[in-house]
Amino acid sequence: MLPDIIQLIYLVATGIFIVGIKRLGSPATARSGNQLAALGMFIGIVITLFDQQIISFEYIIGGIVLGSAIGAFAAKKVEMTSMPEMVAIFNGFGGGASALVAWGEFTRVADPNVLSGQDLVTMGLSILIGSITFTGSFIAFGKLKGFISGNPLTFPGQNFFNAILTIGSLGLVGWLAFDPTNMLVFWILFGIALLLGILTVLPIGGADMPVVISLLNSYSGLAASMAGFVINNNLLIISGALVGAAGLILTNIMCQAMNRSLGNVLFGAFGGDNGGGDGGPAADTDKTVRETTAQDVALQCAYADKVVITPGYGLAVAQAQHVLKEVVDKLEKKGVEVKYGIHPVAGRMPGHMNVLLAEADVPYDQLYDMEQINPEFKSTDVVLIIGANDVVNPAAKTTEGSPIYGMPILDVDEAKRTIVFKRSLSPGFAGIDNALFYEETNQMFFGDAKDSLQALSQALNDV
Amino acid sequence: MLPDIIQLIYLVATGIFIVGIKRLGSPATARSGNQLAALGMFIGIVITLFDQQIISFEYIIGGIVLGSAIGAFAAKKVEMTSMPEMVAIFNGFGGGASALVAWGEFTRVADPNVLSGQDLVTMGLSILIGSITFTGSFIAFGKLKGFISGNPLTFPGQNFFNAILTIGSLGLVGWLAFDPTNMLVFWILFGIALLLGILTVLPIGGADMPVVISLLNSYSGLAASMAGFVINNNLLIISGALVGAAGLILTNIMCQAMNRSLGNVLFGAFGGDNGGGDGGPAADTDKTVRETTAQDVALQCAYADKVVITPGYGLAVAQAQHVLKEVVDKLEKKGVEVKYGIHPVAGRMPGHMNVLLAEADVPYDQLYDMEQINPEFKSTDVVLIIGANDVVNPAAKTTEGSPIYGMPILDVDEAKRTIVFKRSLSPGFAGIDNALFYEETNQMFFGDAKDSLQALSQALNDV
Amino acid sequence: MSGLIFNLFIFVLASFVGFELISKVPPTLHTPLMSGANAISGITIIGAVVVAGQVDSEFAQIIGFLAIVFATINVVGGFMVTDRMLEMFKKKN
Amino acid sequence: MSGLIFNLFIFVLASFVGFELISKVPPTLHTPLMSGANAISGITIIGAVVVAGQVDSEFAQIIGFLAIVFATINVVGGFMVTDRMLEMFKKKN
Ligand SMILES: NC(=O)c1ccc[n+]([C@@H]2O[C@H](COP(=O)([O-])OP(=O)(O)OC[C@H]3O[C@@H](n4cnc5c(N)ncnc54)[C@H](OP(=O)(O)O)[C@@H]3O)[C@@H](O)[C@H]2O)c1
Ligand SMILES: NC(=O)c1ccc[n+]([C@@H]2O[C@H](COP(=O)([O-])OP(=O)(O)OC[C@H]3O[C@@H](n4cnc5c(N)ncnc54)[C@H](OP(=O)(O)O)[C@@H]3O)[C@@H](O)[C@H]2O)c1
Repeated sequence: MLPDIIQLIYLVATGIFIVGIKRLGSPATARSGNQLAALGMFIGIVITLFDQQIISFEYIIGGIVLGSAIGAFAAKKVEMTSMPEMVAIFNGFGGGASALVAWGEFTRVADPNVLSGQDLVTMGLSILIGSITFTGSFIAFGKLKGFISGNPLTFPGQNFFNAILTIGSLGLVGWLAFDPTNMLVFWILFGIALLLGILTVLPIGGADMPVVISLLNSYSGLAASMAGFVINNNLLIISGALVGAAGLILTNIMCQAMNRSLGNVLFGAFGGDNGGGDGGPAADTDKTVRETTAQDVALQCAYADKVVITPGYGLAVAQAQHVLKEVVDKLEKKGVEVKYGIHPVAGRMPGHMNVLLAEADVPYDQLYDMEQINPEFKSTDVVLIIGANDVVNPAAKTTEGSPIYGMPILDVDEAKRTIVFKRSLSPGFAGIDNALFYEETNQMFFGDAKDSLQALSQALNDV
Repeated sequence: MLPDIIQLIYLVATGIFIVGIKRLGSPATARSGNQLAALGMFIGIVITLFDQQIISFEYIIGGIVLGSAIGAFAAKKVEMTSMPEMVAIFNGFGGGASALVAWGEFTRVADPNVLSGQDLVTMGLSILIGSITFTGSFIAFGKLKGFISGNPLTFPGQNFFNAILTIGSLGLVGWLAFDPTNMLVFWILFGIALLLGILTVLPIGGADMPVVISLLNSYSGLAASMAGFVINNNLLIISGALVGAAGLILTNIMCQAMNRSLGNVLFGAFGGDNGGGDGGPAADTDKTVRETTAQDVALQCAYADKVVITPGYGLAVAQAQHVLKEVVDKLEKKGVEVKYGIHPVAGRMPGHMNVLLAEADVPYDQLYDMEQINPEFKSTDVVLIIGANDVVNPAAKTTEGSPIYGMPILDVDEAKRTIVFKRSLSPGFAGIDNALFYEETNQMFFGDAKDSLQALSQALNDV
Repeated sequence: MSGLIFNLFIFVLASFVGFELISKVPPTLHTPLMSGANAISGITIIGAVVVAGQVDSEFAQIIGFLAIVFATINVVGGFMVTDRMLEMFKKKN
Repeated sequence: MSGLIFNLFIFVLASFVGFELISKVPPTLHTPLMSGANAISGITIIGAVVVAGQVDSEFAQIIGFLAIVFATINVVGGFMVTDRMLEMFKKKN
């Protein structure tokens, strides 16, 4: 097959990727978008096998079989709530692969002096970015899984030290371009890059990992694009750039939703542990809260016209999505109008609640964005706040200087009644007390969300 | 200067164009977007002068000076309401230039046989598309200016004939690629292309010209892109493709807003004359309308809490925008809340009303889109419908089979009172009667919009 | 890889950019956008400059001259008219 | 025109496409999108195939093999996991 034909088919694959990513942007088409992207990838791989440079196939077949088995196994086994970890680890492998491609290409040529300066620079960058992605992703994985403490691990002067390392590694990339036979430079560059991945992610709090993963995802796209420069492959350059840019924008959107800058996420050593509730400053004991029971909540809901449910991270911890759906079904059968109000950063990853509720078969047109649901609270009788805390904390509006000040929140206090389902008065992710709990119109339903909802479901039978 | 450096600067210009077009998409940044695009163009032109192929400069300087003078003069003199004509004619020149570039390049090489097949194909396409744009744009201009009848000029079998010509011309492009020394083929291709531009636009009604211009705009981008293939120039290819794609999408958006398909616009021979009112089926005489006077309208408005103004094509015909603003100012001084509700296809070009009202210094945040204003009619006391007809015609909702059936309209009938300013009961662009005129809550204020508004303004002084 | 392939790649990618850029523009801006895009399509002036600036054929040069005049009208007129239109879009202060 | 310039052009254009594509995605889809984009970044498998398929250096082949394994995990796992996530997004019927 002629190279020109390969290129044309690459162009087709490019188009498929673009359409695929576009379709990933809307709920109705997202699945087909993902499948299209997979098709583009398949075409790209198959057509590359016709490249004249490719002579030996054993390693290729072996590698693909082994990789597919591992990837498919992991994808099948992972639980829905461990998605962020899984994405992190896959992403790390992708970045690692890009670094390896550059390394392999470097090793292939017997005399690196034949490589042009620009080839060497892109090689160096590919190794640098790929390696950072590799180790960084694994640290993120470890933090999410709890293998590594979720707390920001810092030491004095850390940001300064990391900055020095970054500049140093870029210097080494330049050095390598002038002195490509110096393997010491090569190895030091490799080592520093791997170290940088670790050192830049360690100081970031476990709960900020989704943002970090999205950023690393962007890096791995960039690394792939650089690998494309190295082996002069259009498809690689383009799809890498697509993903690189898309990841960057996505990272930005995620930061915006939390009302924080990317810089604050990366260097702020914010957001300690990953789970809410265990520890944190004690709640203000002067004020009083009103406790309630399953029977009482059941009564209030059953006789309401409109109930809104605002879930948060606790729903995921308690794995209470199925019971919640059960409760909602019962309420709807009683003629109550029920809507879900989803805050953009509820949970620990963007769309966390959506994924969770989708798992319990809640149709997505019952889920309302913050902008859509906020005007409705005025006409709402009861709001059930299930394991959410920061996203309904009025401090975001009232308390200047609070870590969440300025973040848009769900205006649940406008409803006639709010009921908070959580285990204690301890704070959530941002580590701050919540004045909502002490409001006149608020009631607390203490306990694990799953247990509480089960009790509520039971109680609803008797209303 | 090295070609590589030229290319890099081209890349910068490309980026500037993209950012410029992006900024054109939002009111707050549109002007700077246009200026950015002009800057990109300037950089592109200047840097091209360093191309090694360019040896002689007299023709270049002469052409630029002459062209600038004509362009600047035309742009300064044109009235705001003649914008569509102006854009049409500029666009025609652009398309013509692309065809000329291809022709010039063809003539330059002493022996066309040295040209590769692909060069010849792109040359042929550039001539074809460029020429269609050229003559088509001038016909559109003529129709809008009234030099050519605005009515669809058709003859039996026209669409079929045009289809044959199109296929024939594509065939000639292919022929030329195989037999480039045959000047007869070349000239026939040129001739047919020019003819096609005329024949495809003539059968389209004058009022559909904005859509046609947008489509021709897309063509001229495509022609520029093809010219870029001919002379192997990245910047030309990219900016041409950008504009080609943008124009196509824009055309589509415009058709959608009228609830018609592009095919219907191009081949439907729809929408006769360009002005509303002169002629058309006589109004249904069985039903009665309620007439009103300036004094009465002044009273109703002055004591209203909220007035919405929905302008239409008649406002442009009457050039009544300034008086309208005067009336609104007086009402606001009296403490009345006034909003403008702008239907996306009110007038005869997209954004027609916006441009018109902007000319009269109406701030754009007082203008509301259809989606924004529709929910507000319920709480509106008086709607002043100034020279609008189709965009408030309930037939779009009720009368299946009506030419506007399915088009979203302004729900003015939900307001307490509507007052229509127009000269007669004759229909608007779509040529159909309007049941709104006979509604209980409606009143007609007959007369030229400018005169009527002047009278109203007068009357407001005495309230 | 041949030049044509390269040209095709950038053509396709630029088309995608064009599509995406415009997909969400409010109707208010359709006419200025149309006019602005029209001005940009005058970029063909670059081609005209190349044709008019070579010395292989005098006749081609004259065609190139005409092309420059046409394209410049489009560019200069287009940008100016767009600017005039947009100048009027002011925010309530 | 050199290959690097070509590569830069497509890199820049593709980046613009990427930026524009994502700018208006609802939060619901952030996680699937992240995961889908991550799978696409496994395209580096193409580079791995090229490195593993040459015969200039056995050692490079082994590195290439490892790169293939890594990249395939990313691609296969990534697409499958995304599909699993999206499978659950159903419209109320
Ligand atoms: N979505 C994202 O992409 C993302 C990423 C990074 C960070 N964040 C941050 O995460 C926070 C999200 O807010 P949120 O309101 O969803 O969560 P949150 O503020 O972290 O609060 C979660 C609450 O759930 C409760 N909880 C934990 N386990 C529970 C269980 N088994 N049963 C019942 N309740 C339980 C905890 O209280 P108890 O211990 O008293 O039960 C805790 O207060 C925001 O600050 C956001 O900025 C979000
Ligand atoms: N905006 C676009 O891009 C575009 C492009 C092509 C087609 N269109 C079509 O154009 C129509 C636009 O609707 P529209 O409601 O704005 O206009 P319309 O339906 O065409 O009605 C305009 C009305 O203005 C009145 N009029 C004319 N001159 C007047 C004057 N001097 N003083 C007072 N009234 C005057 C006419 O009635 P009298 O004769 O009784 O005064 C006429 O009924 C739609 O059908 C749309 O599809 C729009």
